[in-house]
Amino acid sequence: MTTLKDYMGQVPAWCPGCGNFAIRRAIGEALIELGLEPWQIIVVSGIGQAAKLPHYIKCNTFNGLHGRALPVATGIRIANNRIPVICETGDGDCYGEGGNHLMHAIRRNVNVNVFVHDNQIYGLTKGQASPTSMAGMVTKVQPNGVIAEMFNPIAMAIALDCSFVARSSCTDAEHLKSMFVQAINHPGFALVDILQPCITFNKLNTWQWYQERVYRIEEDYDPEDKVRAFERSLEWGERIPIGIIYGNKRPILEDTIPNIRQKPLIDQPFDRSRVEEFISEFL
Amino acid sequence: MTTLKDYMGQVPAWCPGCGNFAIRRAIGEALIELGLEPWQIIVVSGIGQAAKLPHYIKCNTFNGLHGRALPVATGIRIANNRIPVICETGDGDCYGEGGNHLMHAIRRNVNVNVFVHDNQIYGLTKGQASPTSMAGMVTKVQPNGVIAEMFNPIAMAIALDCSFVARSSCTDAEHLKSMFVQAINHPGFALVDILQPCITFNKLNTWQWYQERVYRIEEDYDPEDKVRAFERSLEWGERIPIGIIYGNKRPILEDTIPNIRQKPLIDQPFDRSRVEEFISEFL
Amino acid sequence: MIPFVGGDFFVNPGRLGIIEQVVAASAKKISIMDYTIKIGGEAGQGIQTIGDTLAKVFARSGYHVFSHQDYESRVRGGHNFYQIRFSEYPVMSSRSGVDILIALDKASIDLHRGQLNASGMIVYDSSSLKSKYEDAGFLEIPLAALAGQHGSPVMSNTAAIGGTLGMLGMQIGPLLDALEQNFRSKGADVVEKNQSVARAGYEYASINCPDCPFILAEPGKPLYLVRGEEAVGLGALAGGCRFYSAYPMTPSTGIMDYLAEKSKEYPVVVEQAEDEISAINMILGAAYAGVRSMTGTSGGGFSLMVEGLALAGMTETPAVICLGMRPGPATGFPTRTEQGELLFALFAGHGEFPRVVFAPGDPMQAIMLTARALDIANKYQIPAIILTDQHLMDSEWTFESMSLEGTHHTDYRLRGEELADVHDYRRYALTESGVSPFAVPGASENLVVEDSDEHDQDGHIVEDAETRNEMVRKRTIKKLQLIRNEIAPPLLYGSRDPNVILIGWGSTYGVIREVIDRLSPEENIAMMHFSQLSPFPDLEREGHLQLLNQAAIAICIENNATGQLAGLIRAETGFQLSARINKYDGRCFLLDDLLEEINDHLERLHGAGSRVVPGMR
Amino acid sequence: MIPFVGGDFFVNPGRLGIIEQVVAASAKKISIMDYTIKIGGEAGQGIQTIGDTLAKVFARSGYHVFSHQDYESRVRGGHNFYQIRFSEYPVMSSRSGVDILIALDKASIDLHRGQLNASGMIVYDSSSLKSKYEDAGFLEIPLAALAGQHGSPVMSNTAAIGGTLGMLGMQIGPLLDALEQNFRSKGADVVEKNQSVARAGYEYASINCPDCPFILAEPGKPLYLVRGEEAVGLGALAGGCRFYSAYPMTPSTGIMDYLAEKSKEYPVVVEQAEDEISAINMILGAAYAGVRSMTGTSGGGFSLMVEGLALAGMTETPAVICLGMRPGPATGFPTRTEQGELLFALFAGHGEFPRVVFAPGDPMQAIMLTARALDIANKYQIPAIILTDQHLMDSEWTFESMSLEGTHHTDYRLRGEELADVHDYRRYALTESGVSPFAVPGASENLVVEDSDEHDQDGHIVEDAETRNEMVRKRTIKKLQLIRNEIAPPLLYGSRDPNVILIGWGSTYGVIREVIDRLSPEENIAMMHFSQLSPFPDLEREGHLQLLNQAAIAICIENNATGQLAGLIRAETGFQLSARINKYDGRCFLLDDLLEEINDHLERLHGAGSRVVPGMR
Ligand SMILES: Cc1ncc(C[n+]2csc(CCOP(=O)(O)OP(=O)(O)O)c2C)c(N)n1
Ligand SMILES: Cc1ncc(C[n+]2csc(CCOP(=O)(O)OP(=O)(O)O)c2C)c(N)n1
Ligand code: SF4
Ligand code: SF4
Ligand SMILES: [Mg+2]
Ligand SMILES: [Mg+2]
Repeated sequence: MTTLKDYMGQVPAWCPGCGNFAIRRAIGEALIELGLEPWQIIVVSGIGQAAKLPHYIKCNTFNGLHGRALPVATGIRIANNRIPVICETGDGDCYGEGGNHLMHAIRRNVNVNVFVHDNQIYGLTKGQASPTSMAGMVTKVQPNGVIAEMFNPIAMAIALDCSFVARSSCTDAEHLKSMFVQAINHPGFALVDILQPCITFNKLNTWQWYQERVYRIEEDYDPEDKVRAFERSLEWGERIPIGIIYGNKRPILEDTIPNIRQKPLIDQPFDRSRVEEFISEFL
Repeated sequence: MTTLKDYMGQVPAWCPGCGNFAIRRAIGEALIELGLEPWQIIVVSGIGQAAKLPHYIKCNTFNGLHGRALPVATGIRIANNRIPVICETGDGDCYGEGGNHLMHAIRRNVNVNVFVHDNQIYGLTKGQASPTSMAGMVTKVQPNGVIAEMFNPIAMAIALDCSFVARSSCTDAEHLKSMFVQAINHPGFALVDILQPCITFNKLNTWQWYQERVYRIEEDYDPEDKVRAFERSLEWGERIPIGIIYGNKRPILEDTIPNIRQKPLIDQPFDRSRVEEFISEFL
Repeated sequence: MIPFVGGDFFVNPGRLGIIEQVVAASAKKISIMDYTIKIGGEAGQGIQTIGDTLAKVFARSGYHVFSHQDYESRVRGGHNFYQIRFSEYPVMSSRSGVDILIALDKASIDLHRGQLNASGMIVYDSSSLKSKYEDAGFLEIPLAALAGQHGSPVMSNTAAIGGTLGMLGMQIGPLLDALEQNFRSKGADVVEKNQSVARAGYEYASINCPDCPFILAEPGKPLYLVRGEEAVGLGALAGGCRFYSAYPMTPSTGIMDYLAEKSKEYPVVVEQAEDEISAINMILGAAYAGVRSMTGTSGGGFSLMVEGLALAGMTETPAVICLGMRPGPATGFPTRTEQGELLFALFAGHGEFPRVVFAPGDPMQAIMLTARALDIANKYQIPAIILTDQHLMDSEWTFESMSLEGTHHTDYRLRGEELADVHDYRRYALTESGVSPFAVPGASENLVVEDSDEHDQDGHIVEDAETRNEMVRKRTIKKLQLIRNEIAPPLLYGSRDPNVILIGWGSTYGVIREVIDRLSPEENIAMMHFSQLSPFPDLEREGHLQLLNQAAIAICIENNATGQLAGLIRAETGFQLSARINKYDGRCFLLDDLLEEINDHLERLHGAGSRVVPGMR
Repeated sequence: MIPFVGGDFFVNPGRLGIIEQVVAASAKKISIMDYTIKIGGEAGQGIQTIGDTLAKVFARSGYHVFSHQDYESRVRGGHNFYQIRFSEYPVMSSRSGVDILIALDKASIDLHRGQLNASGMIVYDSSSLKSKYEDAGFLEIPLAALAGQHGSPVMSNTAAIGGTLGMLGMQIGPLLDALEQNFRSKGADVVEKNQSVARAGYEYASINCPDCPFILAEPGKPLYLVRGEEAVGLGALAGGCRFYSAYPMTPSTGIMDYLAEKSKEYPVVVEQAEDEISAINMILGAAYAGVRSMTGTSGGGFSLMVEGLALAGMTETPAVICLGMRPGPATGFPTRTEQGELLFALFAGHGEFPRVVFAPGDPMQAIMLTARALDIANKYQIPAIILTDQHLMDSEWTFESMSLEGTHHTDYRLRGEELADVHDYRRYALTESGVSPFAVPGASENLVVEDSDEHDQDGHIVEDAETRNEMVRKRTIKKLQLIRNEIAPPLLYGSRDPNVILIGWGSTYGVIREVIDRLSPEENIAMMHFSQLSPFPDLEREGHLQLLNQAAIAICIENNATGQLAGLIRAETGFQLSARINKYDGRCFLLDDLLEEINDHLERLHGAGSRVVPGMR
């Protein structure tokens, strides 16, 4: 049996006390629960503290460019639609630099699981505002405080009809794991926005701040009601719901591409004679 | 008095019968109604059929790169927050290549008016699917029909708390003009998604198709109710509402930047002695 | 001076047989058929259908064809033209004179009548042009009326095609076949109507143009007709490409169209990306997962891909990018041609990493070099760039034979049982050659870790200087050495011991070659054509540099303003070319114009009165 | 051989006075103070605070300082260090030997004790390192305990700073002043506590290190202490920059931090963009609207800006980009240094357009050249690139005087009344020089139309060849000629008639210069330093090429693997450099190591036993 230890990779370069440790652990536990061994998954990431995660668990990894994990993940899924793909990304990586890819990956409904370590700050580059930083937060680059409205990933994902939209929090380890398991089990694009304390740079949204606000959404909540889900997505402040906020059963990209429906591309051998047939078309 | 003729620029290179002509006319009329002369506005555009518009009306123009009109417009507004700025863009330009800028310009609430000529197709490059192409549409590049879910700009803009979100249609010239006037009068980011027939490449969403579906939203509709607006944004198919779907009164970017609140940057003369003062800090 | 073809210097694959024929004809100095048809009109008037059909009919009739297109960035209106040259001998460039001008609008007459050759004809329909021309050289055909009578008013272009064949005195059979093929999917009625309209046009012209002066050569064995964009597409498939992701951009969109069409019957997946950044990252993802992948774009899109190019370099992920150049900077002339991005392609991307840059000269080279780019990219796990332009992408060439021989497909991946036997896999294992085994993730218990940071052999982030040094040596220095060996020297064509050398790269291949044909053997002249530009070929190994040093004049001909190849040759060899011909108006070189310019140089070289009268035609 | 300074060849602005001093000292061969302090520990332990404070205290005491930083891409843990060298004469590079190692963790001792000079000392606190060292050369200071006793336990770094000054036998006054300044905003209590902790550390070291061997020069007039990133920021303001938009990326973020801080009191607006594409397009928008603008990034972000760079070229919109290089490709070593993007910067962007590329060698040049880049960009309406790297961005240098003299600010815009008098304004008017008047939109009834397509004089889309030719000549060919005249030839330093020439560019300026100081006058040697790289300077005009031709050996020293400047020199002049020294491990050149390498070359040149013993220190 695979144990958590089998999943542990390099020694993390994160700050002691960082929320990322809880995420790492929950991912390991989720994969064990799913019965997936390290070689049976691919973890794609961009650049940032979050994006270092694949070095710290054992897995197949493509650690690419800042903001560009999703297209890489999409390419992987088209090449090989049998292997589960997870993206580990940050709020800057996914909602800032990579925002356009998020929009369109959701539209495609490619079967990729995106776990956003949302610490509401740029951690790796030492504390500039991210799209999810709350208005008014003062940083070196925003000496007058953040002006732009805080980005609401849940609301946007619902607006784009994302097939699985969840929020979780580092303050609730059990919940984190359960969201990961459900996201991976879900066929289609799954977004899990994870509230993650950055103890070094985000002095506003701390462990305590999240702890005091976060609550699990009601058991009987119906995530298929889009308008109610949207309404719920607006809840932020005194109380912040975690759980699956929205979901649907749209067809996934991989199932709608005829050439990979039967067999992954990677398993279809090259046959030059089939290409040679096209030559006669030029005559 | 400025007349429509004063506004007409180069001879358009659009196909006769294209919906863009209606947009051009309505913009001219709106500017006249607003009492703005050609030199008193700046029109920014990207690349596409829509994006050629500034050559066809008289105005100050920055016709930049595909997808990148919004950052240019933002830069202009920061440099000179006294001049109204309009972006003329297409569905590919604004929602495809430029999607990330749209998200963040909305968040900033920069006072820019974005008029999206949404013909649900890539016109200039001869008929590939755009983000707003309806599922199933067959093109040369999508021989099996469009797979991804149609992008809903209205829903997304609401989710991002855009301060002015409207839909209009080339089939209703009066309405078009009125949306333009209201958008320009609105302080803050204004998105007007314009249903625009592309008679050459989009054989699905034709003049008739829009005509049969489009209706003006009720007079007593309250665009400030975000959840109801979201619900309304989902209406697409047999009936398509046009009008101001959502709006709010968030503070605009330009008013929150202390250095330009009193006086536009462009009017603040350079004074080397003020820079020289900083030298002593190095001692 | 015996024109030199083949032999040691002739290194590129392809058109050997054809060259011999041309030279033979050139030597015999016989007058041979060489006609140019220009179809002019507005965008949306169906110029391309007429041109495509005529080119196909000529090729089917065994005539060699070269066509090029000149169009604006708009969908209706403006002024476009399609120019077809055909001959019984290979042609590979466009000429300035026109023999038949098919004028679909008045502007075409105003703009192009000056180009008419002495006995050239202008075909038009006064009912649509709202003008009548009584001068000699005009043939009015009531295209719309004939179409209305014999089929339907929308078929007047078919009447024009028929009329053209009638003027030429060609057989109509190949056209009827072509129409049958074109319209088969629209039903028998449409086919028949088009055929009768074609016949009507044909007969009208035959009867009404008694002094049409055209003398055709004997038809021959059908030839293959290939357009540059299709050639890149076919080469991609031949090189094993199974995934193509791109964002539409002229002049590369045709590759995507070709592959999307093929995806209906062949296991290749085409995905239109939301932007070019996504496109290149998608293909890197697919390549990492083990599938050969490619993208295509033009300069603006390539600019956006540059970060991804560096990612391919760092992660050692194979990637092929077709860069179809158009005149820049920025949006520039979106539908026209230029060779302004050679140095950009060579140095694009942050940090240092090896790449291969190929610039095919004709569609056959495009097939071969695209396939080869995929092979080399996968063999060495590096990015490769196919550097081409609107001119080649939109041009058609004919070939007597066509096959994929000469393309290679080796599966370099470590997979299946071979991989299962490995237990200590390291993605970036340090090897003698610098190339590490390339395993497929998920195919065994081995983990495949790729990283954009500097990394150790396992693919994990490092910070130390030693590992960095090792990895730079592996990734950049060693591989570069290996790849250098894969690069063929430039193609030489013409005199073995030339006094004058014409230098070019990429799509100017055809026009420069024809200049050589025309100036030999009166002038001791040769072409040096570069189609493999990075790593830069060794010009000393096979004596190229010596030739340059010995020649009285070496002229670098480029479709750009700054002479980028000339600069590159100097950077790589120290050799300073004696002259440059640069064209940067967005149009391709025309054979006759280039001949003039070369003649100016020859005159300066030999003294007044030394202009060479082209040997034939 | 008289070392040559100043005069005809000495063309760059800046440090003339200082050079004379160094040379004088060098000539006198007196032993001068030259100490190196290294502070090592984990990220987050406050290494930078210690380093910054010490550097400031030294500079205030009139000592010349050079500092550089070596850190990892993480926020806590790992291993970082900060190295400060100080002397009574100008220093401009780091050395390999260390005089005082402040070890905040055990790793620092393990990694760096080998670098200790003969009489060097290691300072540590056994309570935090959980280790005690009894060997000679260790000075244990109970930093935490002293801090706890005299202030608060978090102030142990202040104790370390005090201790260091105690070991050196310096006055404590400047430190107390610095602490007062650092902590003023936190209240008198914090200031006082820090001061007493500093005093406690100082006294402890004074008493407990009787054999601390350091002999200090007399303190002098306070010197200016400037870090590269601040210099670019100040230069930006001096050049009139009023809008800076960027996306955070090491090592350029410091520029944004500096300007954001200044925006509190000075009318400059700093906007953090959502990505680099947005950043460059924002500054183009602001520049079009009439405000001088700038952005900064590193290689990956620059890759994303490349399309915008071409847009600046086509629209003739002034733009300045600071490209802070780090080792690539891709993410590479995010916090380290390299000079791997020279050719990329030179040729980035699709299509052909002129640009200016400046690579400052020290902070003073960074100020001057950044201001100059803004001026030239606005004068000619072109993009300009400041090409620098992590090494310069994070290094501190001292200067005896500092002013903005030599920077220019001319308002090239057509605006106000001047503009109001114009009635036929055309944004791209064809002028003799190629530069069109640059009007501000909205400031008059004139319309200002900029276009990324090929355009006419009014800025509207065209398709014709003639206009294209005119615009290419205006935009690219004519302007390039003009800008060429603005470019200063490389700086020469050392012998007037050198037998050995060391060539470098950008941030290697300091270390190469110090090598020259050390090898002169025993060796007939000079430096040729390039800080203006595009358009490439004319090396013939002032005899540079002749010097190269006459020298026995010309060595190109670059912080990259492929020798990019060496290639560029060959491309531009045909001259092939005789040797190259390349370092690509992500670290800067250290003076002593480079001296060794040069000596190896000298030995090969002159024969065994000819190593030059550095003239001083
Ligand atoms: C193209 C590019 N731009 C900028 C950077 C610098 N960069 C690295 S990580 C990062 C932001 C990280 O923020 P986030 O994604 O929220 O991750 P976190 O560190 O907070 O987990 C930035 C700006 C980069 N590596 N590449
Ligand atoms: C970076 C880049 N990629 C691609 C293109 C090619 N291109 C020009 S317009 C366009 C799409 C136009 O679609 P849309 O924005 O919907 O405008 P429309 O023509 O339909 O009005 C594309 C892909 C380009 N100019 N630049
Ligand atoms: S900086 Fe913040 S996000 Fe990064 S490792 Fe430290 S605590 Fe975590
Ligand atoms: S292609 Fe479509 S959008 Fe473009 S001008 Fe023609 S009708 Fe209009
Ligand atoms: Mg973050
Ligand atoms: Mg469109």
